[in-house]
Amino acid sequence: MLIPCPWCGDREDIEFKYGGAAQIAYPTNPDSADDAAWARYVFFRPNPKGKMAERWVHSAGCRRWFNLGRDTVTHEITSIPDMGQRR
Amino acid sequence: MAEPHQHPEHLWRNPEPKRAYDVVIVGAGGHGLATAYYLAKNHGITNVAVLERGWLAGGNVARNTTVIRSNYLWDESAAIYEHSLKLWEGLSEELDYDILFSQRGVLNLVHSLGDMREGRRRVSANRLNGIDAEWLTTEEVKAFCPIVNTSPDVRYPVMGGTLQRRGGIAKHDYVAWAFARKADEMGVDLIQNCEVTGFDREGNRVVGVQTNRGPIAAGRVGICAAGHSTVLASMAGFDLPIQSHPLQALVSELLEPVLNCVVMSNAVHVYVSQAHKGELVMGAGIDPYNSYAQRGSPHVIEYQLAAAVELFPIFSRAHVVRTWAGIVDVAPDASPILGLTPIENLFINCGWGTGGFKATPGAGFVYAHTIAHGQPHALNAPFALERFVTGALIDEHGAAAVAH
Amino acid sequence: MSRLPEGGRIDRSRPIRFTFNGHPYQGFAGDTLASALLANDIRVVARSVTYGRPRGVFSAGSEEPNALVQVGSETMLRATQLELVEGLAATGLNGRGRLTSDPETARFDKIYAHCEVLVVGGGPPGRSAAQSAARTGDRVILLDEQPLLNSEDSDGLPPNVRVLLRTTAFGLYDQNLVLAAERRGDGGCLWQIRARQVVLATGAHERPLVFANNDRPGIMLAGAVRTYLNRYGVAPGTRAVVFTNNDTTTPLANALGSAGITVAAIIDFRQDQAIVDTDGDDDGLRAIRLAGGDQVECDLLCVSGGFNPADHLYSQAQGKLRYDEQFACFRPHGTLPNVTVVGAANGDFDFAIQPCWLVPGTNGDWSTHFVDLERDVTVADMQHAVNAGMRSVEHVKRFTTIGTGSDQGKTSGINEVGLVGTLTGQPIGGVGTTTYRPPYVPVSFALMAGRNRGELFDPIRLTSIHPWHVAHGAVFENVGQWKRPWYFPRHDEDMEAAVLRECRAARENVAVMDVSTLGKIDIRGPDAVAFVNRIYTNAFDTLKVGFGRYGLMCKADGMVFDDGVVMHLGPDHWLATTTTGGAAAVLDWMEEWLQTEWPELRVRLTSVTDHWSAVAVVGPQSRDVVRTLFPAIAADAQSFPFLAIREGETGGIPVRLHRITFSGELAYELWTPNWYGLALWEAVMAAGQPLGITPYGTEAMHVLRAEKGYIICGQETDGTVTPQDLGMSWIVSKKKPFVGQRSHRRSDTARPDRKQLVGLLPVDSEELLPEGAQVVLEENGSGAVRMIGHVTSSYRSAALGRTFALAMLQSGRERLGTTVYAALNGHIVSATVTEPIFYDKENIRRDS
Amino acid sequence: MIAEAIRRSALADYAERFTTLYETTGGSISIRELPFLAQLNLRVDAGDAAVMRQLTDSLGFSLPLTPNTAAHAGDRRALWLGPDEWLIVDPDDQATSLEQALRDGLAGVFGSIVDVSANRTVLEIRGARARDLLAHGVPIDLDPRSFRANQCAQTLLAKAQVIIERRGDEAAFHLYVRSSFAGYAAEWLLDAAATDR
Repeated sequence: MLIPCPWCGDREDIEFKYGGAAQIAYPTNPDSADDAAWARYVFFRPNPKGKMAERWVHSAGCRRWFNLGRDTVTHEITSIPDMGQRR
Repeated sequence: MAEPHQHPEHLWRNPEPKRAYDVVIVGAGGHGLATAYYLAKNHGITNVAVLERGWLAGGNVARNTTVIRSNYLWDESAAIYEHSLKLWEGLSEELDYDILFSQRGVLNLVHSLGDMREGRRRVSANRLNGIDAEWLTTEEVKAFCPIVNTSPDVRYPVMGGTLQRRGGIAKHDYVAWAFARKADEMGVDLIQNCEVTGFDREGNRVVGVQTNRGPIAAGRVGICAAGHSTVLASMAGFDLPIQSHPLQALVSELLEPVLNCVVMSNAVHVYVSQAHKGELVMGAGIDPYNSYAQRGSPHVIEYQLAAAVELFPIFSRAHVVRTWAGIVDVAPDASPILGLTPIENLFINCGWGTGGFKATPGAGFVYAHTIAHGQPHALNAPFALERFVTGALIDEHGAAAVAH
Repeated sequence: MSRLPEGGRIDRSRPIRFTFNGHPYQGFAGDTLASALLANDIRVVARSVTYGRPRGVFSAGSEEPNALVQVGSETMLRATQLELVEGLAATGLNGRGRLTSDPETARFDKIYAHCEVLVVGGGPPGRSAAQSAARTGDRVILLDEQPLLNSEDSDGLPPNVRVLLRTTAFGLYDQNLVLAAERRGDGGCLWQIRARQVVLATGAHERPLVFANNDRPGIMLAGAVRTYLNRYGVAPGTRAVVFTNNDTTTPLANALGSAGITVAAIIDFRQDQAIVDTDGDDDGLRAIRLAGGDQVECDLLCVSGGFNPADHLYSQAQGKLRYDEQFACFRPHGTLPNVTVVGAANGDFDFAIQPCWLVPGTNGDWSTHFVDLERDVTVADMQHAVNAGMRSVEHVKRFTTIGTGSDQGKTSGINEVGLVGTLTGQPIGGVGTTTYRPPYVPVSFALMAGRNRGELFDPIRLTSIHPWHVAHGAVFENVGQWKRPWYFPRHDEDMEAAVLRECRAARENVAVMDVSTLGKIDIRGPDAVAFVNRIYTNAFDTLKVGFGRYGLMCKADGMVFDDGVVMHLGPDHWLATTTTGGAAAVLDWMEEWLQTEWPELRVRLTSVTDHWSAVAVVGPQSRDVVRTLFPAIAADAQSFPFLAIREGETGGIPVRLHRITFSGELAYELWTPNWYGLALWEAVMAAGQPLGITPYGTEAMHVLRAEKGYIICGQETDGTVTPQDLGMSWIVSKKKPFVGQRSHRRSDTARPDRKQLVGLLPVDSEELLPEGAQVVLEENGSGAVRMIGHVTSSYRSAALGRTFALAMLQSGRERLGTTVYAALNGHIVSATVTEPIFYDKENIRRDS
Repeated sequence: MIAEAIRRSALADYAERFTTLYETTGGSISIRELPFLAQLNLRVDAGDAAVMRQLTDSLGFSLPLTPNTAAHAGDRRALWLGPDEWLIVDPDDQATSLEQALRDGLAGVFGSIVDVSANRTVLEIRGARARDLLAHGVPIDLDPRSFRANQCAQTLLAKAQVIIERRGDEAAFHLYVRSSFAGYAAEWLLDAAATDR
């Protein structure tokens, strides 16, 4: 795949590491989370068939994390609201 | 010259779906078909439909590299895979179909001191679990599989290996067809081109499914859809800690016999066997990103083949004739989820990652039990969805560093 | 000889000698092996894979299902694609390849290429697409699998069109990445081409007709016969019959006639004519039989059942195909982003055809109606599948193996679809095609591997001191990509003797080790301490500038991930060391938290692993070495205490000195910029020489640290171990939050009977427990008994004068003093459970 | 002055093989190690105009703000590595004055300056076939139309992370490779140069 780094432009996927689903917030107060809520944060991630908001890091390039929309069926890069953001 | 395989004259009917069944299995892959078979055979439940959105056995069971072994590290995994291997050992006879099960041995190569420690740990655990396992020196590796490059000059020299002689391969399609045929024979309806589009619930209880061929009522529903498990679970109203990734594999042309066993290497990232007709069947890595596309990045294949010729110089002029990808469902601890769901009468079997094929009979056996009794079998009890909350994970990452 | 007196694009002035199955023959430059064989009247080239039937050249291109040959170590080559070269020695195959263990001598290359427009296929539509794309000044690549472009005016292409011949595009991947294989002599080049636009001008494949005994040598695709006549000046027979269902074969009769070949009959299915069987002998076709019973003698049968657009690449990229009733073929339907399909590949045809999927024989037998020549599959096999209940073309493919040969079903795939439709009574369009998978043509493993073989298979990472290790006979261990000295044998010492000696030197005298491979991460900024506090389980607020502290980090699931010493080097300046194997993962981990979760922290991370070389000077005499090298530094225990850091210089080498230890001895780590690493090492060796300083490797390091009960991440831990399990609750802060903290409270993670780190002392002090051995409670525990844990580390200790081990045991800390068992080479070793510290529990030596 | 005897560059052993390569390729590929360059990693908030001005003053030129470009004044160069990160390169012996210049430029504002001089060594690859050679292992487009004068990129050479810089219009590339990977990169380049036609 060709991944559009917001800084370096389109680069081959071998230059990147995948960071899974984007927009997963760290629990504001882990101590007050019960085991089930904590498990949700640690282990459960969206796995959509279709449009996905996900994170990549340009590890062999500028080392920046960024968000990207990608269709998990066509591998087409799509736009998402916080495109380029880091979480 | 090989004779063509002797297949039975009849495999299955192609029935129209009925309005209602005691049990509906979603997904006619190897696991779904095995589950239907064991529901009928072990539990006398034959009013069963297996619904398949495409053609039966067309998902991962059609796309895997057919390795069978039970040499897993943790007791829980070893128990379920060994149960499966024991079933494999009688399966051709039981199903009256030659599934080309060949116990030619699965050799895991060791390339570092860490590998060696890990290998010995596994051999020791396997033996205490009653699973055959041997430690091989480099010389013994060479003797067992002469085409492995055991020269000290390679980048990551072979320092030994572990061997499960009872491990081997079987013909993936035939396995699925054999289960399908017997299930069909006992009255199970195998319904292809029938896509589940929703789940009917009364309160927290599932009572049927919606399909592109109309609603089908069901006493119990078992999801058995590998890479699509999260899609179905969210349709039913619950979440799974599962991610779907492409797992690529490839075959060569037909070749004269050259490889007598299954060889795997975590460090050099190879697993390969030679099918009975002569193709080299080889697994590549899992692409890191989520995907339902049944295709991956070509560099994964490049690395894979570089590793193959590094370990087997004789493969240099073999040719890749086909590459493909399955969609594997991977849980955080690289172990399956098999048991109850938060919804009554709805059951889940998923998360086999790269290990699903070898578990086919075993998983079908315990899943049928779970569905029939509404309670897990002792063998799948540890693989409950709750383990992610308690932290009682069954972490097979070490064993699953390479897909197999 | 069947070489025509003139014509063809061969160079008759350049005869080429070759052998086939050991017999010498001659052809011309410009021949393929197939054309040369035909020119030499060789009809039987190979045998079929299942039935051993004789088979001859069937096509003139990459779709060839029959003429498979071996040349040297390369197997399953298509005679139709093999350029004739002097001395070529080929042998026919029986449908299976033969691998040889000849060492690889050919070169395999790889090139990344970029262009605005890539045109696949050099026929007229491709050339015209390349011409027009080139007008804009864009970079255009035009590739074709033939050694020459077919067209007359390929010289007319502008210079911004790069033409790659002998090159087959075999895969079309996401965002227009095209992989192509270029044949270069015995080797080749893998092209990875990123193209903004891809034009597929891949043409079409002619398909055969399915009738009884349709596989005999002498039966060829009609278009291929024209190719042999026109391109190679070869007459593939003397008396020909044409069997067709379309009008593309019309010019063939003339071409055959002009070549002096008798046209014995033209059998046109559109006029209710059909061939129902053929006769022949071991050398191939002799006659055909017609529906009416007539027999026509012939040695060449030209068949055409229509054309299939070669849309393999398009389909690989998820392009959709739809059945076209007019031309009886599947053609592209819909669009793919930045891909266009032109010419025959797009189904832009102009011919009349009456589809013909099956010609019945005379006796109801379907077992010689071949559908897939390479896999030897007949209509009888397909009937079996359909009768058994199969309806899907994918099932029939898998049941019969149609289309799974190395020809990828180029001549059989669409006939299979037509036959499934015919046999099941479904419309062809509804049956659909099987999915095309890369590669379009077989690609050798060697080509894909390229130069990633042997030493270049994976990077070898070396420290600046490596040349010294080599010169001094070190035995190396691979640690990740690094080469590290494992031990330094003297004379004929074995490993055990060398390691015991190296350990003794570290415990009793002074020893030295290259520790440059440790990961090193520079951490700067006003919030650096806050950052370090969140990443590590322990607190760093109280660590003064000029000191280091050991730290442990967990993943979010609470399991130990990595460890190392963290240095406080100055105001807002820290430096974390990591394990050798964990360096990249830890930096990634830190960056991920910093950038995505804590962007408010004013902290910057820089990897400095390669900047620094590091030398560990270890042992009770190590202070003397430091004093010799750095007379200006007060090195006494009070002035330079444990965990303190000093800056120094010796002989012009700038050095940062750290009093840290991984052996439990008095020890120093000396860091210097990489350039000085070797000089520093040599300076240390020189300074220690009067004391008998001893270099040591990773094995002795492991023994020394285990004697002290220091863990190694990845050895004592395996991703399922918490700090508490390791008996390291002391390093887990209760006062501040850190990554993974919450997970330690989960019910299973907080269980008291988890596996815990303990020591094991074999009752027989000579017996060495195997690392990895599982531990049980029963002495006769060889059958299926409960395991309570496993040995993580096990060594012979010079200092203890015995063997010892570390283990992770369930409820281990409650078992201190008890006896447990483990199997060793078929017998049982008993061992006493102890605290996991065996040496200098009070840290007197460390702090001395 | 630093005594050369105590310094040793990562590719000290390769000089002869590089010379041979130059000869066997008829000068179409020239590889030369440029050892011991002063290299500093600079991290600073590019949005702080005041600091950027100060840095311009003390460096003698403005830090490049366009991704994947380099700026220079004389022999002192700055390569864009990230939106707040640059690699500042100076000739041998200049590390101290360079570091001082940067510290002056930062003037107490949050930023980081890390000496990474020995972290990477630099290979100069020039000649008619320089670009073709790199194309064997570098996935990015090095055509002068896309990779123009004074551009730089962090990317891969086979399996090694590298920085590639194109100085001016000359057909030369500067390849920055981490010290421990330098031998791998050199072996790889030599092998590729031998295969290339």
